[in-house]
Amino acid sequence: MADGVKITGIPTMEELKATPGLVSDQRFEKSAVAVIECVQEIPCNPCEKACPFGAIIVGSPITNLPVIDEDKCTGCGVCLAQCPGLAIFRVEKNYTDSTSMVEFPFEYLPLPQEGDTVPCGGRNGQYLTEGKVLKVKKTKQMDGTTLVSVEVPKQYFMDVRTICRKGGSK
Amino acid sequence: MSTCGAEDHVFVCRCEEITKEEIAAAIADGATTVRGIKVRTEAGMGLCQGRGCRKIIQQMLSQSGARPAAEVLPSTTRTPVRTAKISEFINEEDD
Amino acid sequence: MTRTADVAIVGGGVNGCSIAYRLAKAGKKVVLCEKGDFAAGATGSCDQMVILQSKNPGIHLKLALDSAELFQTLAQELDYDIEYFRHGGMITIENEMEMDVMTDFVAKQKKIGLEVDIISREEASKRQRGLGEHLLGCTYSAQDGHVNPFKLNMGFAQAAKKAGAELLIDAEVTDFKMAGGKVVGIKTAKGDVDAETVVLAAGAWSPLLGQKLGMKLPIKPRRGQIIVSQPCAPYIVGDILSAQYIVAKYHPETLLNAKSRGIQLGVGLAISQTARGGILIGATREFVDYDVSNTREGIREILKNAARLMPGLKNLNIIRVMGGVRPYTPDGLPLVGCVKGMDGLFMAAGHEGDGIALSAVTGKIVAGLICEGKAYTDVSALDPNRFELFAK
Amino acid sequence: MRKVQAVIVGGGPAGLAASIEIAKAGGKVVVIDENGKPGGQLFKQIHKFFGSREHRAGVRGYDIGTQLLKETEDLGVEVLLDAPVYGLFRDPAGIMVSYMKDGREQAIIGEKVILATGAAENALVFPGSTLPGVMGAGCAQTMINVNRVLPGQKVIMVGSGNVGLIVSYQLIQAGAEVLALVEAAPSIGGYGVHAGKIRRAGTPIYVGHTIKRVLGKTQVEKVELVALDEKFQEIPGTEKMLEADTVCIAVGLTPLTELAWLAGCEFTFIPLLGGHIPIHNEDMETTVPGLYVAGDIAGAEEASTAMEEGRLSGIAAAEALQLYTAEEAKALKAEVWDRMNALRTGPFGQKRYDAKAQLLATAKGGK
Amino acid sequence: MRVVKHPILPEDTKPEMTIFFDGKEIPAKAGEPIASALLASGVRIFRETAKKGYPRGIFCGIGRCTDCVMTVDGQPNVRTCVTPVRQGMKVETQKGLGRWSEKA
Repeated sequence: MADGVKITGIPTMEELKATPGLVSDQRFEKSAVAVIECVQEIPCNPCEKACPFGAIIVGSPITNLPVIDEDKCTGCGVCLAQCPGLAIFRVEKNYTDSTSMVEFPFEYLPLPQEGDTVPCGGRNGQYLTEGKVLKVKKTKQMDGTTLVSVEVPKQYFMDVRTICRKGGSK
Repeated sequence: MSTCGAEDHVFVCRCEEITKEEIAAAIADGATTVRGIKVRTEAGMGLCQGRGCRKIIQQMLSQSGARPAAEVLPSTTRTPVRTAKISEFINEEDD
Repeated sequence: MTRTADVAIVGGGVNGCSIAYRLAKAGKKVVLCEKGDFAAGATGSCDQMVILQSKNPGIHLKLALDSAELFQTLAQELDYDIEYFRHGGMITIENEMEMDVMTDFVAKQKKIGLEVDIISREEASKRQRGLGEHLLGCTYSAQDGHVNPFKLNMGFAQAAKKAGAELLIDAEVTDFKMAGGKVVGIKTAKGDVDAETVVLAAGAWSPLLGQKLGMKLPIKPRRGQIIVSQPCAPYIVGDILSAQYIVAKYHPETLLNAKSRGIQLGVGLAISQTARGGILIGATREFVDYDVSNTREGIREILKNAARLMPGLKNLNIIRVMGGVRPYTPDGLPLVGCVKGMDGLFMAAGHEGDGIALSAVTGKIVAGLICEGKAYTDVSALDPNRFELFAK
Repeated sequence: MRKVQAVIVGGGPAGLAASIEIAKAGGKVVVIDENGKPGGQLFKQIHKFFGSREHRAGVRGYDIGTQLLKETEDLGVEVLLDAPVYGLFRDPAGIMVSYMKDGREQAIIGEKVILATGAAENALVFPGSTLPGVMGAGCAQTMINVNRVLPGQKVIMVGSGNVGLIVSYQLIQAGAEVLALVEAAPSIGGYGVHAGKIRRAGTPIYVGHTIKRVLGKTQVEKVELVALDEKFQEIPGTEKMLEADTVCIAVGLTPLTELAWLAGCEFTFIPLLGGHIPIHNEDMETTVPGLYVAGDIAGAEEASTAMEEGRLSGIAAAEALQLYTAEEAKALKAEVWDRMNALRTGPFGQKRYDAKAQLLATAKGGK
Repeated sequence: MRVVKHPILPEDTKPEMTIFFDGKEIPAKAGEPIASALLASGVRIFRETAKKGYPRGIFCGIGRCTDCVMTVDGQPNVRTCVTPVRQGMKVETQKGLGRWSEKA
């Protein structure tokens, strides 16, 4: 079975690693950081303007893939709600010794409550693990896009990307 | 309750209920244009005036080899491109 | 590739195909060449009437009566549902002048054998809803009817094929083949056809082809714009014409002083409803060369006219306006017969608004003249040589 | 009869953008639209747009629509609503645009006329495709986002272009379940990030598949999918039956070109842009002098390019009306081209760029 | 079914009204097309075709395909996807070509 974003709609780890939107393994160890899962050259650059620290560069032409500067990125997460593709996530690998924090845009109802335990899913929506909802951010600036952060077992920091929905079976 | 039967048909012209088989038969009879299909089957003569089926018929014609796709034109476009009531035309105000 | 035939026919309209059918049935080897597809010219943009009442008493009406007789059994003969219905027809009369013309017209028609009468407005309203209150009355004939022009054309075409004729579409005739001052065939986009006789049945386009033979045919394209309504439940019972149309057609001199723009555009009411439910509302009669586009003025005048005569139509939605040219001749009669000084050429064109109604009989006449040298009836009035055909 | 400098048919993104440019230049412009609300399809686009940040990327479509409307209002653009245009006719003074309004047929002459009539969704036929519950994806999108009604609960989407992907996502947002998205081609047509959204929501995407048939007594009850080989032939034995009540079709758009045909425009055939397209030059002017096209009618793309094309046609019409000097117009047009070219780069945009270039070459070379 | 709560869109505050579908009262929202009011009440079959009597519903949603036509206040062939509701409007399943009324 062929793989890859063009076939499945899901970028493979190889595709992700080949983009300039993914920071180094070392950077993940340090602190929270943005993970830009944008693997196709589409005409789009709101992420560049969103970043208050100039850590994301698209440049010209605007079809360039966004380049993340892992030193400048503070992991603030402002870019998440600005990406029209909902393709930027915030990950803090070492949230605790055994858990990671993953934050993702979430544009569905009902919204979870802080403290809830929710089924967390991967890029294909399939159930991976239970997670604890840390924060539910919704500001006017984010224009309807809610950011949800969950605490999940550390092994899933590069896998959990959403809360499972009706369609995603446990 | 039995099925109504619609699931057994492939309707190309939804208005006049003309099937894919009937269009194919018209092509086999020599039609090479959308108009030729219309003359033989009445597809495209209904309420929507071919707006729904035109493109499918164009595709069937080009796929049959009757003409290259670029040369399969829609049938002549005529006014009104939107339906209009007769009463709307006969106001006496002459502008 | 060169084909050989007894008869080559130019034009795949309703008359060309009717002729092809009759000739093939009579045992002739026939090749018909059509520049586009069947029913592409006037046949494809006409009203659908096989109406007798509109025909001038004389040869015109006689032929229409004969044609109508043939229509009665034509579906059976062609083994094709041509949707011919004899629902009767009416001609609306709005004023005293029209009443005078129609009274005279009807009297003459009766003598030729048409069952036609003038009925009162009340009687007319019993037959048809929605008529204008101001009408003085109508003529009525039970013999009028209509037919689906597409189906009629295809019915003739399919029957001609079955009888052995070869019908070529996308085969535009580009020139004639000559030998010893005689027409011996045609050149087409799909190859040459050598033939003893070439029948020119190209309707309004015939004069363009005639030019290639140095002929100046008296046929002129005359545009008719016709409006089509949305398909609706049966409403129009038979076929309806206005006396205005008759007056315009046979007494054009009365129009010279007309102030109405509609009358200047030759608008005459012609209403009938198709088997699919669409109501056809005609039509203009305009000389604008081969321009088949629609005009805002034409549409408005047709509809104003229709709504005056039949206010019941006002609430109807229209979905299409057709435009086509019909082959006008100065005396209102087609040109059917051999051409003097142009051996091998046979004319069958110039039916103007009667192409559909006369199609059944046209095939029969042409086949008679070509196969036996004479038609079933005297058609000398249609002889093309009544006109000066060659430019001097 | 009323006569104005410019008449624009269609008040969607292209038409409104064009009207804004002409009004900015000081021209009298009338926009005619058949709908009760202007904005065209913008008001059902509730997702954030792509493109460059300076030009409203990251802003939701309906908000862009609201901004455009405000601009037209501020500039005093006259917008006639509930006014379907039924025909174009020749007139010595310009082009006569005839329409219905307030139960009366009316006409207005534009010295310049811009057609911004948009596009319509392509249909797809299969056994059962006329059963209630089978509908265009755009139709479903209007229902959920504008009318706030779910057309069904369990949906199968056909077509993986951006429309199919976005509407699937929005159906899920509105509370429907999208059971599957099927695509006949061997790969996904639209943006991966759009596909990613519905995958995360649990919707499977079947490339190399199509609908074999839809079953139902009087409306959609079951949908049978089947795999296709590389020649798009069904592979027997691969059928699977899903219980669904709705099928949405998103298999491309066809430009709404009827008025351009009526006007006598010359056409060229470019399948990538939706089929027969009125030939137009760099000013968006067709082969009929004074008649312009903009947006999907000039080749189906998306709202961002439609707005840029609208601007371009508006600037060009203003120039032709002598509201701008050639130099002023040149500078303004260059800005638009820069943005438009940017939207037409990359693996997705390049093909459209090439197709548009081919179109322009056709315009230059005659036929 | 109505989409009452939506993650992106604000609450729908269009005023309510009533229309009649085949004689039965159903709720509608001011300004919405007839088709949308019907779908909201679970009505998906809008007409029966003229030749075969097959059911049809909304298809194109932009007034183009005419598949959704119904008889509205006595007039057949009204495109319900683009015709807004009016208080008290009478909407009927159209059988075939429907019955055409001379009165507006």
